[in-house]
Amino acid sequence: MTPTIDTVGNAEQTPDVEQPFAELGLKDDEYATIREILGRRPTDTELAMYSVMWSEHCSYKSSKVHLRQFADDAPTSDAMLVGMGENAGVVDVGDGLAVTFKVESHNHPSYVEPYQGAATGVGGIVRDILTMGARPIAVMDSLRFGDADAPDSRRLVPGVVAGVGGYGNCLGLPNIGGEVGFDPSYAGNPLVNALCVGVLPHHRLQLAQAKGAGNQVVLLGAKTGRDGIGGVSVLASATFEAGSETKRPSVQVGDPFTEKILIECCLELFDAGLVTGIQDLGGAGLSCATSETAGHGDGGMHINLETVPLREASMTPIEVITSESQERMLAIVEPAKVAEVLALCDKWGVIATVIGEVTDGERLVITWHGETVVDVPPRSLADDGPVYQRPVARPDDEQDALNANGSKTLPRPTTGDELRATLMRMVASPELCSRSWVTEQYDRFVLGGTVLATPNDGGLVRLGDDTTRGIALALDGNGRFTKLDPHDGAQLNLAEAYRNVACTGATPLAVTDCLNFGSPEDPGVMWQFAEATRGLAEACRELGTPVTGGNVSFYNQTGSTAINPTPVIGVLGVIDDVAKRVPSGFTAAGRQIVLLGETHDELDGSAWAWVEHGHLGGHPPAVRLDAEQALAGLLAAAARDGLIDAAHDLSEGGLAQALVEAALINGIGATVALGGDTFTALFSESSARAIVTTDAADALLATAAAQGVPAVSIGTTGGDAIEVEGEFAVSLAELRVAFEGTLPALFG
Amino acid sequence: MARVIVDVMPKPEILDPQGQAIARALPSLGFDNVTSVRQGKRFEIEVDGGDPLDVANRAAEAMLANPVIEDFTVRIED
Amino acid sequence: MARVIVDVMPKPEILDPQGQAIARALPSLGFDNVTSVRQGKRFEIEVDGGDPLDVANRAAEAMLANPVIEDFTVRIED
Amino acid sequence: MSATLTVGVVTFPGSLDDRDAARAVTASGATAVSLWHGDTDLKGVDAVVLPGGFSYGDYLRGGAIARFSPVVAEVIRAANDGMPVLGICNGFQVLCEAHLLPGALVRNAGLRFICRDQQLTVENASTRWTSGYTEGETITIPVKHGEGRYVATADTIAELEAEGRVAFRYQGGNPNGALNDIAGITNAAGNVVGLMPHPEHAIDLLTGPSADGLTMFTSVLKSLVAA
Ligand SMILES: Nc1ncnc2c1ncn2[C@@H]1O[C@H](COP(=O)(O)OP(=O)(O)O)[C@@H](O)[C@H]1O
Ligand SMILES: [Mg+2]
Repeated sequence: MTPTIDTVGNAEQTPDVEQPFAELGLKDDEYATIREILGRRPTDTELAMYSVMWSEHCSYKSSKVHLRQFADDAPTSDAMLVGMGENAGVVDVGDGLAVTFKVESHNHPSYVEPYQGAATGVGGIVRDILTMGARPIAVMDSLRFGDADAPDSRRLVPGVVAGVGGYGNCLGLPNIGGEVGFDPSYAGNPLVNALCVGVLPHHRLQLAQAKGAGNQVVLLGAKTGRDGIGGVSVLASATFEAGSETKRPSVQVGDPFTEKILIECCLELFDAGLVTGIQDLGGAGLSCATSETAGHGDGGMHINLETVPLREASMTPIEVITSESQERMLAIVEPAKVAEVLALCDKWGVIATVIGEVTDGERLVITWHGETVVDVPPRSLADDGPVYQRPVARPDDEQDALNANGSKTLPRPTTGDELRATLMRMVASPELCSRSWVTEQYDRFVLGGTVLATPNDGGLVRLGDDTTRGIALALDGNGRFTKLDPHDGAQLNLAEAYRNVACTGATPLAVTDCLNFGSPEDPGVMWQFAEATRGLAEACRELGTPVTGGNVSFYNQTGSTAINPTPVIGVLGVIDDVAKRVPSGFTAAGRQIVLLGETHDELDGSAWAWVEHGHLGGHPPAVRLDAEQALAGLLAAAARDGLIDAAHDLSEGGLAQALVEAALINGIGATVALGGDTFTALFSESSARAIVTTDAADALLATAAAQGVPAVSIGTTGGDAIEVEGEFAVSLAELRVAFEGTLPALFG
Repeated sequence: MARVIVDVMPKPEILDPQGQAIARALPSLGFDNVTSVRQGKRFEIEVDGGDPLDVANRAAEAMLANPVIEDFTVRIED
Repeated sequence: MARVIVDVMPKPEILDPQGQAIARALPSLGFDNVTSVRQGKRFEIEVDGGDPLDVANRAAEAMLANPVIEDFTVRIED
Repeated sequence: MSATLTVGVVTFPGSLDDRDAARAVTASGATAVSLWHGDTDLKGVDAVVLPGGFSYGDYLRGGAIARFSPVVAEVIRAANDGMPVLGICNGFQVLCEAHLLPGALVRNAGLRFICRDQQLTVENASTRWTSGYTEGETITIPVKHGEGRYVATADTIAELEAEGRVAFRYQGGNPNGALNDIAGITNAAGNVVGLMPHPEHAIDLLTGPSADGLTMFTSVLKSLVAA
């Protein structure tokens, strides 16, 4: 770093200075474009800003052309108040209330430092929700690691889980669900996706805009330090390589206490009508927040960068503008309201500093002790970054071989004893075992609105003390189905989350997604991505649930091997009366168990094939979106009319797993009679299915028939075992030991 | 048998929310002249056999400190 | 400006689950000759004015240590 | 008549369950009054709840900084004059740090945060906050904490046991390694009670595992009416 500051004047006078654009991740033509935009070479500070803002993570340069389908093909929905393009989508849920939710990745930081990576992942998504004017009311997390017994997992799992819990618990947000997966494809590249949901009265909606010349730009929250400088471009926009440790930016450390008071303080600012625009500081820090708010405003912006409160006085302008220090927000405030804003921040103990103002020019100008170090059109940073139509090519040989290698030839259990032994191994496998070792580390009670959380299919929270209205959420991904068929797999992931929400009694309304893939520079990976987004957009249209926002995480691979393509899908639903919610566990003995949906011999990509044979191949189960919709309609009606007292969706592990889970929750067993091939009935993973329990079987079966949902009574609840008539029985006590012992044995 | 002290502190450039929380609270108790606080960990470990300093160094690296965010020093107790 | 170190350790009669967990885990990493580990806290505080040792002593007594479960020592950094 | 009774709920920066505690107060029939950590008077309330959360981040020790706030000075004064005070989780930690209750709460034996539905035995049903229970009764209340292991000197433990000052004991598994399975204790006068479990999260079956926690809030109301 040169001690003298590279100013705009200097850049004009020294056009030929060599600049390290390639080291900063910019391509030759991207650098040329920057020179063209500016009509000169960029200053060091400008170059740093372009490099982070045009990184894959911030600019979506490889994914933009595919993500467009989510908006272009979106189903028309009256509920959508703010669609894609803002920090998070906003959905009307009635009674003057709106809900905003989004899922985001923090994969690479969590590999470097599991606790802090996961913690700051939660912190970041919570600020995105706060930015919309919403009070965050719950979080969820979707985690994937290498094999459960791999040494890497021993380091990562406890750290990541403690980090998700540590931040969310200290922030006072209930964790209402999520998922944990293990697969060797995530070894060396875990997935840590966090979701946050918030609620706001319509009138409190905030936008990330800097409007009105003369309005002041106020930085709120933590002091700026050298955290994660270049983190976005370095960590999230490149593949990990052995020995790249030295390039790693300094780790961001989360301070949930500061975030908690920042949330309370911002909500008071919003309620008092004191801000005209607000933006969180996440990836790319001030570079992103200033250029996005200015770019979406009606003028320019001037920032006096030296006024930013620093943790270390020796920081350079580049470090200040690209730092990713956590727990900061940028507010746009009318001059007459600045004093009030500062006083309110003082009450909460939040540091607040005027660092600049909105101008009537069209430039984002940043000065450092009076010297101009940045003078650029803000949209060129925020919106007009490069857009790539990356080569897309189906890797025919590999993919054909994978699809040809179905599970039909794998030996199947036939006798009752074999079926029983299979069941016992499967429920004890890391794939299917109880997640309570994880979820016990998360507070699910705080805020007092949690109606359903772990181990139910979906989370469900009441929206306030004075309403019966609630929202349900589920977060699902299945990288194996998507590996077998990215298009259908993505649809199945959506279908599963949709079905999980429906099982709570809520009606699915909208979608968020986090698309975790390998390198976009690999045409095979881009094919997976193109197929998955196409499948998702189609299915969203058919199910009438628009994508409201999300996140893309590329470069998830170790060396040249990409992870299984893993779109993680969040579905939001609404329920008018939370008292009508339907839990997953059997609630009483003597109830009829009704299986909804059709079961086919569909075991390719199943938990059975993986756990019992380490096999992945063939074609995933058929996608049945019409059936999913009919099932969801039936579940909502049955919940509303009080026809069912438990509902559990059938997915990984099939009917067998669903019965075990539903029985163990309240220790109520079941006896079932399964016609036809017992193995298929127990372990197939056909989509669009659920089990429900009822004491009004006739009414339920009639309603199902009327709505075109196949329904058959398969047995009754009760006793302290699961018995499959004519095949085997296993006590709940034995099942519980197998189901609950695995993760504690692995992780302490 | 030797007793070794391992001091583990957050790296200087890493945010130290613990220390900051204390530094903010002390003035209200009348400790105006405390200008900064950093909080770390102290381990007292007993080593029986081997080169105690070397053992402690390796243990610190492997487990007691998180080298991504912390520095440590090792010394025989005096 | 003086830098004072405050070391806070769990009282000998108080169980130290963190230290014990580390002591249990170290052998699996090959550290057989570590026979005991105790974990405490270390504070580095900067004092500007007053008698630094006295200030640190009072801060430790009032806040940094809990006398029910912890002992502390205070010293100027050497 | 109980509508005129007021129960203060203190909010420290970092308090999390303050709204929940206020909701439980309201559900019990009293009026909840919010008290701010910087308040220097208790606004005439009849009882005080110190709620759960992570006051000031609790980076040093749970409750270590909160105990020095102006409002806690007032709570100490009032408690010594006999006002009912309930400390839940972080509030229990504050009461111990403030020496209104003996002992301390340290890191869970398992070294992890733990959140689960917990069975408790009511050991003392004669305090201001437990009179609605019967001695020996089993109740189910959620726990959720990382530093909830109750410790004290052997003398203190012996004294608590001898005087019947253990208010609640963990049953069916001790979640944190607390000495003698202690989940909550009372002062000698029975007006100050602290416990790690969260009664405010067990006030109805929709959002909690039971409604057993509500009794703590109705108990204090009855005792106030009687007083
Ligand atoms: N997979 C996706 N599906 C839909 N929208 C997406 C997806 N990925 C990103 N987006 C949208 O693109 C915009 C920019 O995303 P992002 O950079 O993650 O926002 P932020 O800067 O707030 O973190 C957001 O509106 C986000 O919702
Ligand atoms: Mg954002």
